[in-house]
Amino acid sequence: MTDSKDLLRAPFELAYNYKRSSGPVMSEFFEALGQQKILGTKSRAGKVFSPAAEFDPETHESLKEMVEVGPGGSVESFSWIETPQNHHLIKDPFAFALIKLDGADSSMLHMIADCNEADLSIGTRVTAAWSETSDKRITDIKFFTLEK
Amino acid sequence: MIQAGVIGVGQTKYDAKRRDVSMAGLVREAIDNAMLAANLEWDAIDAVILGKAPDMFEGVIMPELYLADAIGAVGKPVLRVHTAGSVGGSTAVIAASHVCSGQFKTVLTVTFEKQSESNATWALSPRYPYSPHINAGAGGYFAPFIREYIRRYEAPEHIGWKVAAKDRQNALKNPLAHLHIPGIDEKMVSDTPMLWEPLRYLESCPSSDGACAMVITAQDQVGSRNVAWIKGMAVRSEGTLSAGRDEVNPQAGIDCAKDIYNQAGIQNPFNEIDCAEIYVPFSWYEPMWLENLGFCDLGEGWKLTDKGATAIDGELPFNMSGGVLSSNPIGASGMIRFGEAALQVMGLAEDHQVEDAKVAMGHAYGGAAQFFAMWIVSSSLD
Amino acid sequence: MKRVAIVGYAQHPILKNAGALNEVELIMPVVHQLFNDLGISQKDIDFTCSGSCDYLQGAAFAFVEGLSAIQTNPPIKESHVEMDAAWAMYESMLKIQMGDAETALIYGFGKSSPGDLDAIISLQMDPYYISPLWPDRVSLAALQARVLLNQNIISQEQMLATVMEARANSKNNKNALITDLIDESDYLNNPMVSSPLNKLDCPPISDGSSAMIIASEEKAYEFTDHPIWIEGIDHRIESSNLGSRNLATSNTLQASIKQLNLKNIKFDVAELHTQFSHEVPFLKFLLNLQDVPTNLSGGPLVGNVMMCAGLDAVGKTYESLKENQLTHGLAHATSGPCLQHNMLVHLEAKK
Amino acid sequence: MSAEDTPKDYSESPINLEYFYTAGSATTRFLNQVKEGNIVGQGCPKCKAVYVPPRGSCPRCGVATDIEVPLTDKGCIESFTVVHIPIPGNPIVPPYVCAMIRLDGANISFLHLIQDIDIKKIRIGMRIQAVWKPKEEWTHSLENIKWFAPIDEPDVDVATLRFQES
Repeated sequence: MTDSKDLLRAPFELAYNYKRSSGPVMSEFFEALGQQKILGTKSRAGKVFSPAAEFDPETHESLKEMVEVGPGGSVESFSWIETPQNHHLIKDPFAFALIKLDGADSSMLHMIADCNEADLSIGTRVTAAWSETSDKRITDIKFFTLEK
Repeated sequence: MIQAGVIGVGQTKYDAKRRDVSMAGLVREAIDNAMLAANLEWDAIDAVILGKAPDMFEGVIMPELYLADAIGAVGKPVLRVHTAGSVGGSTAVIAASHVCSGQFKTVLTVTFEKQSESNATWALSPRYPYSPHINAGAGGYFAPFIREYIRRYEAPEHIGWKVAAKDRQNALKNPLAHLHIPGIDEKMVSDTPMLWEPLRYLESCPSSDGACAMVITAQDQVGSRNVAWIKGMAVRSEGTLSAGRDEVNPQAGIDCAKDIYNQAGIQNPFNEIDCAEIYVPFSWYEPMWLENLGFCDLGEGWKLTDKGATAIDGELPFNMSGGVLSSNPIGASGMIRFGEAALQVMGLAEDHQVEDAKVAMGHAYGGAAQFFAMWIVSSSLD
Repeated sequence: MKRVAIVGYAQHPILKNAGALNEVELIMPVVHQLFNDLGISQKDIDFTCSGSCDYLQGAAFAFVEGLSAIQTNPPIKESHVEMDAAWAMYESMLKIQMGDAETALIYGFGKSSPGDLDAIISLQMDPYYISPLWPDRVSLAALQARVLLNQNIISQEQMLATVMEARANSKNNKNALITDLIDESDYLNNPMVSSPLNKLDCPPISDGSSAMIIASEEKAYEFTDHPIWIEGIDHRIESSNLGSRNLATSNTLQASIKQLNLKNIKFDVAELHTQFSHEVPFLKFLLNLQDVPTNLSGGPLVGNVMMCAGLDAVGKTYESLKENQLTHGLAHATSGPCLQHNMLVHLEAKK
Repeated sequence: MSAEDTPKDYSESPINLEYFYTAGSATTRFLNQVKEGNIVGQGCPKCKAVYVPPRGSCPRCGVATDIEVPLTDKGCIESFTVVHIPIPGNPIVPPYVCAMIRLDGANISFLHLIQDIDIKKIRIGMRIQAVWKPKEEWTHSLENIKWFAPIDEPDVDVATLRFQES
């Protein structure tokens, strides 16, 4: 085995600005984010998935009926990051969390910030904090914060 | 071995950009069409087999994880196949293997590529440091093999134009095809700019978004349904940079064809196969594959093309659907070949149906013309 | 159903960085070791199937490069899954059961050192709703750990015991990457990566490869008088949406347990594809393995080669049964975040 | 509506992954030689085929190619294509010739450029030799060879290039 000094080692990048088309259901969800509204889709059995899912995991049916949910909700689970890594969107301590929005049966994976780890537990009430600009992407919700 | 058959083929409209759907929506469009054709409900599906080419195309890694809900797989087995360009075909073989193994009654298989999410040339060209960047695109890689075929058998220049015109004329009979070019003929092809000699612009395949799905079931489940029986199926691979390899007439293609003819009891493929959907992404590969697949002797392939044998009303119609030259979502292209062959023997090919086609062949190749997947389907069991 | 047996398994030493080895140099040693162990060559192999993920190394077609390690003259029946090599084993088993092959060579390889594994795992998620938030692999796993701790399905003591046991068991696996023991204070003073998971709860970034040979019933007896049979095998996937899954259980594992009627089998040993410490007590609870020796190889916590760790779980179970004349072994392979896609393999050494 | 006003039917999702590539030992040995202006292939101990550039194995035999085989920078064109479209990130101006180069003593070909020739005169079997960049620009890459240029020697019958196991 050649020892490490002989090794040829060089960095390279795999980068592309992908062009995502969302389709009818998700386009409606992202449009609503533009008006600071969060939508879910409702199955024939009345189950509501938010963010708006295109398909029901159990019945496999495609979901079309839209309902508004949130903006508040309760924490189903969370993981607290004291020192965020370079590709994390938030640079101060924050949490990834599963948040069940009011009116939804499934929970949304997003982030919680502007709080301390001790403030969070399963069941804590949080609400959406909107980013200043809206480019109709999931990041239009900047993160969730503790409900006052 | 348990006999398996195709009871449903579903496709999407192929296009440069399917911006009307998400990735899940594109895949589901083909699946819904296949389930409708098979007249089945979701609980009849025992497993789902997904196939696609490099994940760099869409920037979604191991997409069976994200697509589990869309492909109706939650709670069921899922396998994701990737064998480069032949993946559409090899996925069909692996899906059928699920049934032939006796472990599954009915399986759903789907392949796709949504190439408009990025750019085909970018996604296919490696960016390793230290290696020279002389990658002039897929056409630039295969053009030297085509040049050698032309030299070897003194094939006239117009053969490539003839194949490109013929496949695009067939595409006008297939509403799902990506390229519909009214008035396409050899002159229009030869007038387009040269890309990689001898290949001109209209002699090379487009970059497409699209998906293709099939429902494959065991003999005892078919009932009274219209079915394409799988009489022979096989895959073969040979090394990329292997000394002694003939890229013009790869041994893996020869062996794979012999294997499926043997399984299907075919002695003379030219006479016993009614029509074929063959993976021709660059025009000249039609004559080259005619020889590689044993439809004729070496050096005779271009003559068969020249005398119109592979036209839709010829002795051995090739690519009645318009072929890869008319639609090429790389991950799905192989399965489109396999599915279109099934539609022919099920009599469901509508405007591009070959009259009373009984035995048809699907074929796919990938990598540096080194990965092959093929099958023979028939309208009858015996 | 045609029975299929495992007749050979080989693992490359798990490396922190396999820099000096390209795909060919990583795969060839384990394949040749198997051929030498069994006295055969590629000509005796009817079907070859590999598992790998190009994105790990950042190169489209890294698996095509890897194929150069295999003799493909004359051309071979070969395929590839962009998944853990445990699913390449599954595909190969189907080929044998349908009569298209009597023997199959399976191999997997993975290098996590070249890239940023956390970013790569983010890209396995829903590209519209989740990947743009760049959740790292530890945070995703931690979401499940917290649910399990909160519902007292597992405890922090069990997580500590799992890490200590894994380090102790690493001595059983000459290929393990991490072998140093840890004690309670090391664990409790270790900084959180994403609570409730600290660095010791997580697997090391690893490079490596593994290979396995399986054979039909008749063929197996040509290699050994004591084949280890794949007595039962079942795999299923859950929803991609973590928010619509019940993270306190595993619907797929429950379904597989029923399908393989594992309830009334007394397992002698188990190897689980558990990348994080909380997953061991969780799966031992679900699979009723309370007093069954588990992860004697140390498991992924002492060496976690992506795209191989699932095949390794099967391989290590096979080795345990063979070397200690045991009868029933349970292997588990997984794929995706929070154990989204699970495979259970019941291995049996019939007398 | 100008192009910008049309509502975009997609949203941008930038993905940027950084990697470290490490050349394997076979590749490193080859590139260390290329850095010094030498081309050294690697031979298969079983069938004696010589691979350049080497990947460390002979796919014919499934064994490591561990025999160093120094080669000249002369050879012939096994086949070629005249390319009329640019290479992304490469300054070369179309049309240019991209050829399968078969070095004397090697048993596989590799793609490289042909220049210093009237494109109409290019043909299969032509004898060619490497044109190197100035020594001080040499790095660990076959790009040290700018291109291959024709040399005045009789053409080769490429049918004779097909490797036969002796």
